[in-house]
Amino acid sequence: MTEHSLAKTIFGRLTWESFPVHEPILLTTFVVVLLLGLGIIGAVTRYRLWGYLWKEWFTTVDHKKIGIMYMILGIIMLLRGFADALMMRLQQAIAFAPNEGYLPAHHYDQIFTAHGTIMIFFVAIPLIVGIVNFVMPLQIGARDVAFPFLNSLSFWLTAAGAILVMTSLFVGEFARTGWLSYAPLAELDYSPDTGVDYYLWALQIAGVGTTLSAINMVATIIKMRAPGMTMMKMPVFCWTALCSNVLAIAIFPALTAAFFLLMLDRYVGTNFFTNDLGGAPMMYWNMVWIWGHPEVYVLVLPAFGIYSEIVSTFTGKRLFGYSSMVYATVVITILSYLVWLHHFFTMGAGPSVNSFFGIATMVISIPTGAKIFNWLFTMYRGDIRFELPMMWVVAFMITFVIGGMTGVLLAIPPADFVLHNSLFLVTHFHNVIIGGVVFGLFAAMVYWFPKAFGFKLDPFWGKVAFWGWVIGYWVAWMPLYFPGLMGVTRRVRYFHDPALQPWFVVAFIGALIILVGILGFVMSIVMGFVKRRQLADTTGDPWDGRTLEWSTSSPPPPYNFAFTPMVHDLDAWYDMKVRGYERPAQGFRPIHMPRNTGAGVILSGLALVLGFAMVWYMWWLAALSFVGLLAVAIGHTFNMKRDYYIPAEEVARTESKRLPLAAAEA
Amino acid sequence: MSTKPLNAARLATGLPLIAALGLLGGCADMVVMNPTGDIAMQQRNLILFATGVMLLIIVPVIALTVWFAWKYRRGNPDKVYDPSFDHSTTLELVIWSCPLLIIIALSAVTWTSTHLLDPFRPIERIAPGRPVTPDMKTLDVQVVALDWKWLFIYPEQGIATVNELALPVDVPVRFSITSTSQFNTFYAPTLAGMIYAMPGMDSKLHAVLNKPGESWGYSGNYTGRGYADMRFKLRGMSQADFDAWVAGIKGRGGASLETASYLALEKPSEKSPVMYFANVMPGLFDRAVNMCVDPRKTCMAETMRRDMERAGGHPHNREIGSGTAPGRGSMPHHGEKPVPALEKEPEEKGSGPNVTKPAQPGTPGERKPGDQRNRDMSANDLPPMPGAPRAGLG
Amino acid sequence: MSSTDTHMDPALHSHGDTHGHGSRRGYRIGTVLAILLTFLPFWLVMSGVLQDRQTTAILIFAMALIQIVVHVVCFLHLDTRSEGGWTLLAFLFTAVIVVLTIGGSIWIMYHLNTNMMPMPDMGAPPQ
Amino acid sequence: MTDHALQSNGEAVTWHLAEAEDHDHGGNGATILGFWIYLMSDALIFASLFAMFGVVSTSYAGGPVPREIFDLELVALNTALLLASSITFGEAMPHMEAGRVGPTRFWLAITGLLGAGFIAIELYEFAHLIAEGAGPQRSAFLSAFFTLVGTHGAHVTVGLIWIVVMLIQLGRHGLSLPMKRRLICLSMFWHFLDIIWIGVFTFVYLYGVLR
Repeated sequence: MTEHSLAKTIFGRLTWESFPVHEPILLTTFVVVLLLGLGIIGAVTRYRLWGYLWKEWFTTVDHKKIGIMYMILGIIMLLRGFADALMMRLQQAIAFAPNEGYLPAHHYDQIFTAHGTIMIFFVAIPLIVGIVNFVMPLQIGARDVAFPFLNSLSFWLTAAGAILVMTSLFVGEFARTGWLSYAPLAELDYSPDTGVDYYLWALQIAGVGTTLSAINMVATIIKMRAPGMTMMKMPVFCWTALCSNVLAIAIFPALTAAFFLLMLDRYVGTNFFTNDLGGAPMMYWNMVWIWGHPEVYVLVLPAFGIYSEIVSTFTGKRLFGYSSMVYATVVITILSYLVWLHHFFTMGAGPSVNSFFGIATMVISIPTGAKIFNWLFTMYRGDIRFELPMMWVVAFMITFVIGGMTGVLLAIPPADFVLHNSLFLVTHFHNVIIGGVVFGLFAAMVYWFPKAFGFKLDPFWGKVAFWGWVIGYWVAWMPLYFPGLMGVTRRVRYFHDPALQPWFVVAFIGALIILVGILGFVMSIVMGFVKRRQLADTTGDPWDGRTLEWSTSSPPPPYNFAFTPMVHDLDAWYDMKVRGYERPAQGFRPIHMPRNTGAGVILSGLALVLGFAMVWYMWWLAALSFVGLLAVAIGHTFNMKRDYYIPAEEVARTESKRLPLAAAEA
Repeated sequence: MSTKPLNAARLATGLPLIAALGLLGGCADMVVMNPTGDIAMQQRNLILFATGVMLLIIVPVIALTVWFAWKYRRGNPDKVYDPSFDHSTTLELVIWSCPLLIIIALSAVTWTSTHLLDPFRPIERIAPGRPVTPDMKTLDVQVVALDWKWLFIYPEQGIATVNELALPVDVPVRFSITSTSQFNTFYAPTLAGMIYAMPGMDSKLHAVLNKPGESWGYSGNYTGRGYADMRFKLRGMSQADFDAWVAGIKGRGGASLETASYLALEKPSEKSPVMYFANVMPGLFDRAVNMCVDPRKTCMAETMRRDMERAGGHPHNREIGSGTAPGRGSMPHHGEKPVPALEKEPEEKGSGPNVTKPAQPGTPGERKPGDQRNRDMSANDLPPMPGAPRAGLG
Repeated sequence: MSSTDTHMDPALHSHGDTHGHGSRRGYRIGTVLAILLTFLPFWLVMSGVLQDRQTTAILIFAMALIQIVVHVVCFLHLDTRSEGGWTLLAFLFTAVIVVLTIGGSIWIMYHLNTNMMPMPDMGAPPQ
Repeated sequence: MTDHALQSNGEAVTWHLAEAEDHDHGGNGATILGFWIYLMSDALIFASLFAMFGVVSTSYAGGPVPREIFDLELVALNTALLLASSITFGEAMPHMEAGRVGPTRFWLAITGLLGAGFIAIELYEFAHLIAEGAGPQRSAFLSAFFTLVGTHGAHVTVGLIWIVVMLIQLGRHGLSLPMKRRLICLSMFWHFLDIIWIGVFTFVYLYGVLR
């Protein structure tokens, strides 16, 4: 064996060429990331925090901490995804023929692929899962989720996927195929490089995490509700979380299968989505959209739940039409599975197929419309406190209905024949994803932040974040419906018609305003931390809340509730407050809790190595990490010491600490 | 083309009313709103109608949101606070039935219009009140999406063009659309919207152009590096002008599209100029659809026919158990398929570079699948093509 | 569906019942049916007793469906009571999704193929 | 439904529940349900693979057609092995309920052997096909066939590993509560694989040869 092929056997296709030393943009980013990383590692070492981080965070099975870690992951990835967005906006604002802008196709194509992939898989999903993880068990009065270890594993698998995507920035390159990596473009014929492999392995690993997490949440909601909390006394957020996770379980298999088959095409040479030898590339589109459309509802349903909770709290009223809200959620869950073809109306199916899926799509807007009205009539005759979360809700309602309208427009096949794949479509889904999901996530973060950390976010910077996002969104996106009507297609690197430039300049300005919003949000956390004494929440109920999570302290103790609460009515905590509930001060018992474990981190680390090895064709490393995965997974089943008891005295001590505080507040 | 900076500045304020105005006003450059083809015109009318119907509910909802938010704010002393108001059967009936009614209306329109405007269905009128009569001749245009240019074949005229589509006005046109490697979208916003162009598939689009004039058509589906330049000029002209245009291409002589020149043309290239071919090999489009322009390849239909013979089936008999419905199949010539990753020899693994420029600009147009040099499928220079004027673009 | 019962459910006892001796008879019946429903389709196809392939095809699909139900009921002990009905609900939901995924995909792909795939010329169908 | 009436009749309302000492928290009660839901999602992966197979099941691309390559006698033997293993697993379960470790391990081992036989035959079949030039790269139909059947086989292999692990752990821990729970999950997994196989032999093999 020559030296060369020895190196190839060991390092696969990883060569010196794989590092972006020629590329000023990437090199600068790399240096900055490196310095930041070193700084963080240095600080952690300096303050001897490794042990603390490992024991309290990395190995934790506490749903609250895992939820918070999901949020941190989501926000970090949001910064990356948004940096991509800014670069695209700048490119499109300046690139008018003959000027081709500052990004060559090779780079620009990676950026829009990474932007879409990251924003959906590593921003929206982790943030939604994080919120559900943190809030839902508290709302149903549970001590933890059904499978605490699985929860930790799910998070770390998602994180491993995110790390793999980030690695592609500096080692090799990311896919240049669009965020769903359509076949046949993503086949080995046309994308022989590492990009699509990074994409597939990152999403596959993260997808396993998301599926496991969804199973976990569904089992938790079904099995672990507090006594007395029947399904129809469950907070709406839990209902939406249930439906969203049921949907996730139902759809992620299709995506996993599609990616698996594409992987086989690339690694084994099968012919599923190839042009030749009988392959059916259309089937790839079909399978990813079986996942893709319901996925929108996986994201937006919990957001709907968030709006419901917030509207109810800040209007001081029970949610209008609770049961119709629940039915609407369930109906959306089922219908969303019936509409996937509308993503490829123009592929050439017959008119009956097209109109069936078109009408099914429109039908979804009925329960969605009902939801909007329900929020509206919750506000009616309410006593609305315009705190930040409520402001987000109003901004959502006004923005989202427009996205809904353009969505119905796109659901009419003949209209879609002119609007499909244009900027109109891109604007539509940013309208519903930002206006629906992102606004909801920010509302949720502001709303539940004091519960998680014991102090509110800084209100001034919170308002900066709010106005930055809302104004920025409207400036950046609403005008872009018009280039769509001018026949401007998506993913175009530069334009030939100079008359288009003003639109894209405005869009770039809008993106800068959103940047202000993002920085404002980061500042609201920083300033909130600085002013944490002023902004502290000592009662555990800073917003005069209505659901069970506000009945415990902020932040909640590891066991959430010293006593399992009994539920007698919807809005259980409001009910308790009205009826003069008094917090028990004695009679504590030992509490049975799951024990921390490092297995989740180790398994995910091995999965990361496996993914990396497969991307780079280092077969020996892939085999090694696969065997390692199996061994650790089996080894973990031999660990029977998975739980422990918090002694009654410790519970009493923890509870007594907060009692005087609460008393002082009252 | 008259977007003024003023227009953008006004829109920067982001008022949805402007949106409505823009839609209804039909600015000159909103081609989707101001098309020149009858099909696209019907599609536009549908958009306007649906938007109008939906605004019936969207506008009140936005207005109510603002109004309730203002009226029931905590600081307002003149409001009724009724925390027990959380259910009203009448109201819930209303809020479910309002969207329901609108959707029923839209569904009816959707069902009929989808069938009426189905791209596979021959058109029945060339303009409102002007039905297609039997003596009208339909113009056939065959479209092949190449990387990254559009090839238009006029089988009856025996000519072909690249990146330029000329159509006589008021003549029904039937497009047959396919692609050689990627999924493209044949998108002519002024004419009739879009339909995917896919390898091994023959999509149909029926349309008619009503006004002479120039506009642009695009590929609507991202296909890789040269995508931004993959567009064609759509020229509407009178029948006489069209005949002259055809004759001009014929008269040019020399350049002809046959197997060899097609295979050369098929190689990826960016920023292709407009090209004219005075002769086209008969049956070229069929071979393109069947992925067998290269004579060494078996045609797809032929493979399928043999498969069915061996499997004992018949394509027109679709009863369960009556044999095999045809599945797609075409054998690539030996060696065309890329070596899958797991079978690569160490030397074949290549490198996974991280640079943002083409790795080896010296190897353009190589279309060997899976080749590292082919990572962009890029070729900035088109292979020499007889009769291709260099300065035809734009 | 009050949650009290499920919440207090000490893990295995309720489930143990469905797996317990009570279902031994169901299990025996299931075994016999499963063997029968496996043997029959193989025999039908391998011996070719029925000349009409369409009937054979329909029969073997029907027997597969029945056998799946037999397995689910007799071996997986799915009934309305286990886990408060949630397993049954999950199963039915999955069944619907399976039908939609497979049926929808094949319907869509069939349409696309008929519309756009070049058909080999085979003459008129044999009737 | 949302009952508004507060029970304000002056009676003390119970607001909380002091835990019973043996209350099994941490999700034990949810394991069976959770595993069931996992099986449902796994079934959907198979549904996608079946859909893929259905779509390309006649895309022979000039390669072999089913009746040329499928050996139904082998498939029948395979099916018999898997069905028998399902039945023997059923034999193990009453012993588990009764807490008899020995017979449980015995029947489990038998199940494992039958499963191993199934895998061996499948590997033989695959090797044979590939040697004949009917490998997964030959046509979309064969790709889908190998993937669908192979994915099922991979699941059975996981089941075999699980059985081995259970045999070891039964020796160590006996039939403790967690062990019983794991056995129930394993039994569900095993029966589930048998159900998938019903689809495979009907849809892929029998129908493939038939048409």
